[in-house]
Amino acid sequence: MLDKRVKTLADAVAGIKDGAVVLIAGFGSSGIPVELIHALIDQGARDLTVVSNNAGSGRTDLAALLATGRVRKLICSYPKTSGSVVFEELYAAGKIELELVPQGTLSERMRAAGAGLGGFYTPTGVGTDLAKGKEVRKINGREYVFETPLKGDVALIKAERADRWGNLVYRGAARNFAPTMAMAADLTIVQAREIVELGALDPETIVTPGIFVDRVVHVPNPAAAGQP
Amino acid sequence: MLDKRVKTLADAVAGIKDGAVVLIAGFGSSGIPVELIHALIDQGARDLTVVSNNAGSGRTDLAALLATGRVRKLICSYPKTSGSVVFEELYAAGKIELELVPQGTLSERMRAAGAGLGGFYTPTGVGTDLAKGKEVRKINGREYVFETPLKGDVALIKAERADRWGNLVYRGAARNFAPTMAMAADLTIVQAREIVELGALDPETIVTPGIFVDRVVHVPNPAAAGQP
Amino acid sequence: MTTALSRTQIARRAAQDIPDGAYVNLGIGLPTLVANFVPKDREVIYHSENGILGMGPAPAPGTEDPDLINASKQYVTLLPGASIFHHTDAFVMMRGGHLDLALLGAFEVSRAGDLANWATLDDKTPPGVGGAMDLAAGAKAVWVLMDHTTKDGRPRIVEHCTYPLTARGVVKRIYTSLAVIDVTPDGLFVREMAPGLSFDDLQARTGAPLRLANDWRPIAID
Amino acid sequence: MTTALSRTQIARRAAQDIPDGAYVNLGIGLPTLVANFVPKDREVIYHSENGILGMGPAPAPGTEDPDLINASKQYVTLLPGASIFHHTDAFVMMRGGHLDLALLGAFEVSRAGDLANWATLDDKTPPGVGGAMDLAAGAKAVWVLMDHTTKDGRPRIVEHCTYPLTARGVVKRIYTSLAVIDVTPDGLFVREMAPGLSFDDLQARTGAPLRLANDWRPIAID
Repeated sequence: MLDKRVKTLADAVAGIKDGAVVLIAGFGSSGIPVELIHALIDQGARDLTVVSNNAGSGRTDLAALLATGRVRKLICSYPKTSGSVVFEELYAAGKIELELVPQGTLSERMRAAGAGLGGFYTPTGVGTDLAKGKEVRKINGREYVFETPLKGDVALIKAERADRWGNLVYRGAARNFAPTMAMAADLTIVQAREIVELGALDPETIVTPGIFVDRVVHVPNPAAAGQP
Repeated sequence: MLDKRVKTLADAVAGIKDGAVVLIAGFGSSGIPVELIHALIDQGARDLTVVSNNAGSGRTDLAALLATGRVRKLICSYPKTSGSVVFEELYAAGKIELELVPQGTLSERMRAAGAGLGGFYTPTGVGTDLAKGKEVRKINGREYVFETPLKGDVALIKAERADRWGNLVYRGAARNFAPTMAMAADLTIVQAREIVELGALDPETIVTPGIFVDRVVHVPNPAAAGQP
Repeated sequence: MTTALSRTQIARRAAQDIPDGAYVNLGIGLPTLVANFVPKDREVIYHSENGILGMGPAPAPGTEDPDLINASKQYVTLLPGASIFHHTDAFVMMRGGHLDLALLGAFEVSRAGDLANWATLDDKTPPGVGGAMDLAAGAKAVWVLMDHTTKDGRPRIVEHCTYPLTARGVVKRIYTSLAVIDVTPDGLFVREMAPGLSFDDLQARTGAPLRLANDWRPIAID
Repeated sequence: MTTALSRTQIARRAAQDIPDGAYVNLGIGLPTLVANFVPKDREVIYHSENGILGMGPAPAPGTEDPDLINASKQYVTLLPGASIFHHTDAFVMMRGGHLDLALLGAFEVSRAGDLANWATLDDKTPPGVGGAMDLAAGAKAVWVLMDHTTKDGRPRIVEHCTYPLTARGVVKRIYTSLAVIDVTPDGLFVREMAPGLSFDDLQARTGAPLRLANDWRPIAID
């Protein structure tokens, strides 16, 4: 029987290794897997590379993970959302490396990893500081920058509903990066507000098919992200 | 007011030019926009390049379009579905050009066009006859073939339900190539079995957002594809 | 005596030019004000990079949904006809030329339409690019809304940008506190000027050569 | 006296090795038979390139749905837990290494695991590749099911493929009418042989050198 449910948050994050690349879904405070991030903090893996659109705000969840000093590098499009105080302190002190990636390129690079592609050419960033050192190629008269896949060892995802096969639906725009990150990581871990019987989700409205999911843990009352 | 509905099939295909690249959705006989194809036949555009997974079967729809002699070239992954008699006759007589593309590459090339990318590297086809003459690049120790975007001037799509903004949902696996083709063409034309009020489709279960759609025509009782 | 447009007036002016049925992305800051002033008889579909098409006005107090926010992380609502999709598809729309218009703020715009709107020259704070480059590279047309000069009077319309570039040659039109200017292969054409402003005055506050359109007119301000 | 396995028996044998909970794509022809023989206590999730995960058995006559078909264009059903997605995502699964197993038919397999299963050498009929190359390049493991030799007795397991390649070095295991063979960096290891067959007999019908595994055994046929 295919059953991706695990009993506890500790089971959900078990085995994440030092040095792992961890994709963390969410945009602003929407879709952040707060409980999984805190479980990762408790789990203790260090020397992490975190891929996330923002750098956390307040003192909880992503900011709390950064504050542990266990994140070596952040790959991110916009680390300066209001309240990103923890990141700003670390950055000013030179205690964290930042790879700044245009948001669409960040998302597309993860998709390329999930899709088994070797890379792609994007018009985004041509002629800018963020394309420095990258291959530029003219295709049909337009310049494009070459970008490589960005694969995760782990993805942490927040979903609204899941079944035991790992099929997922999300809530509103909390969907954001989750479907792409789910396909881009070797180990995709999901916290779901509700776990439903197999067959309860309409096959045509499943957003993330279970094939992209490895573990599901039930978190019925998820905390809001970005708390002080 | 944004209203993409048109009254007739003739209005739906109006303006398609000679020499156009026409993306036609469907897989086997599922999801084929039969009525739009026949409207295109009546409209009369010639010297067309058609992109479709199969080459039609029987004597109707795609096979009927091919039989008019107005298709110069077919870009396709599998033109030999049982009953593809019209294509086989034309091919044997040297009356149609065939560009054979692996199915996933076909779909990904159209996606790249829709996504504004300049091309991508895929492991599919490396070392095979279908990669002959194409750039091969080793990335992280694995070989990949360079593939370019495949853009349509027109896409013909069959949907189950649509609203006046062009939002679409499909029926079962009739979805297949439609969402990708919708984003890959300059002019995306949809035949929908049902047209519903704006707001009747759940925002979270819309499969093709209306931004990818240009015209919607109501075809309440679509014919089955591949008839004799 | 010249009356420069307020930020609200710049937004109001730009709003008049958004066509009925357009797909539009509004950048952070000044551009977000535009939605308030689009004529009511036009149906404009607003896009947000986090996966929303068809955003409506801000929710009534007490009805905010933390999972319905825009790129500025402000609460939004959904209009009938709205759709939700994932981030990668949101950027397919942006990069792939599906948006009719991106209205963006800027530090500088060059004569050639180069856009600088993502990074200051301040090294102390971390840089952040978000979706600015994707939007600038991919929208069918980019319009910039900004004050005509910096607070200390230096031009923002320049021969070459001094701030880090967002994209080259993408800006089609500039709405400033003093003028409406088209960026064309033949140069910067002034279509409208603030009431009371002379062309020479405008040129003096601009870092690149301007040309006055034959059919120029004063900006109509309510 | 050697009893070669029938096509059904090849499918039956391969079915025993599909792990519980595996994501599997079954190629056209012989592999499609496999689904009938997977032990009932295993939950296997079948994928179809046209956007279905979780296919169930064929529908009862009269209940066929033209919009629920597999890659062979045969009618299928959906199991509880099934999902529908578009073609591009279906191939993300295939190319991106998300499928545990692809069971494919073949014209030839080489000693190095090269697969030839898409094109004959016949120039008269149009070629068709479908999803064969994506699947071969992308599945975590490719198993081939085929007769051990052609109808006129020529080996299908060869030193180098003579048919056009589908992908290089991808086949991990071969189930034939005569043997179960692992493709390894150290060569082709015979794990099982048809009852009554000698290793020399098997080698004589094979176009590449075989090695007999120490723990080889006769294929168990019901």
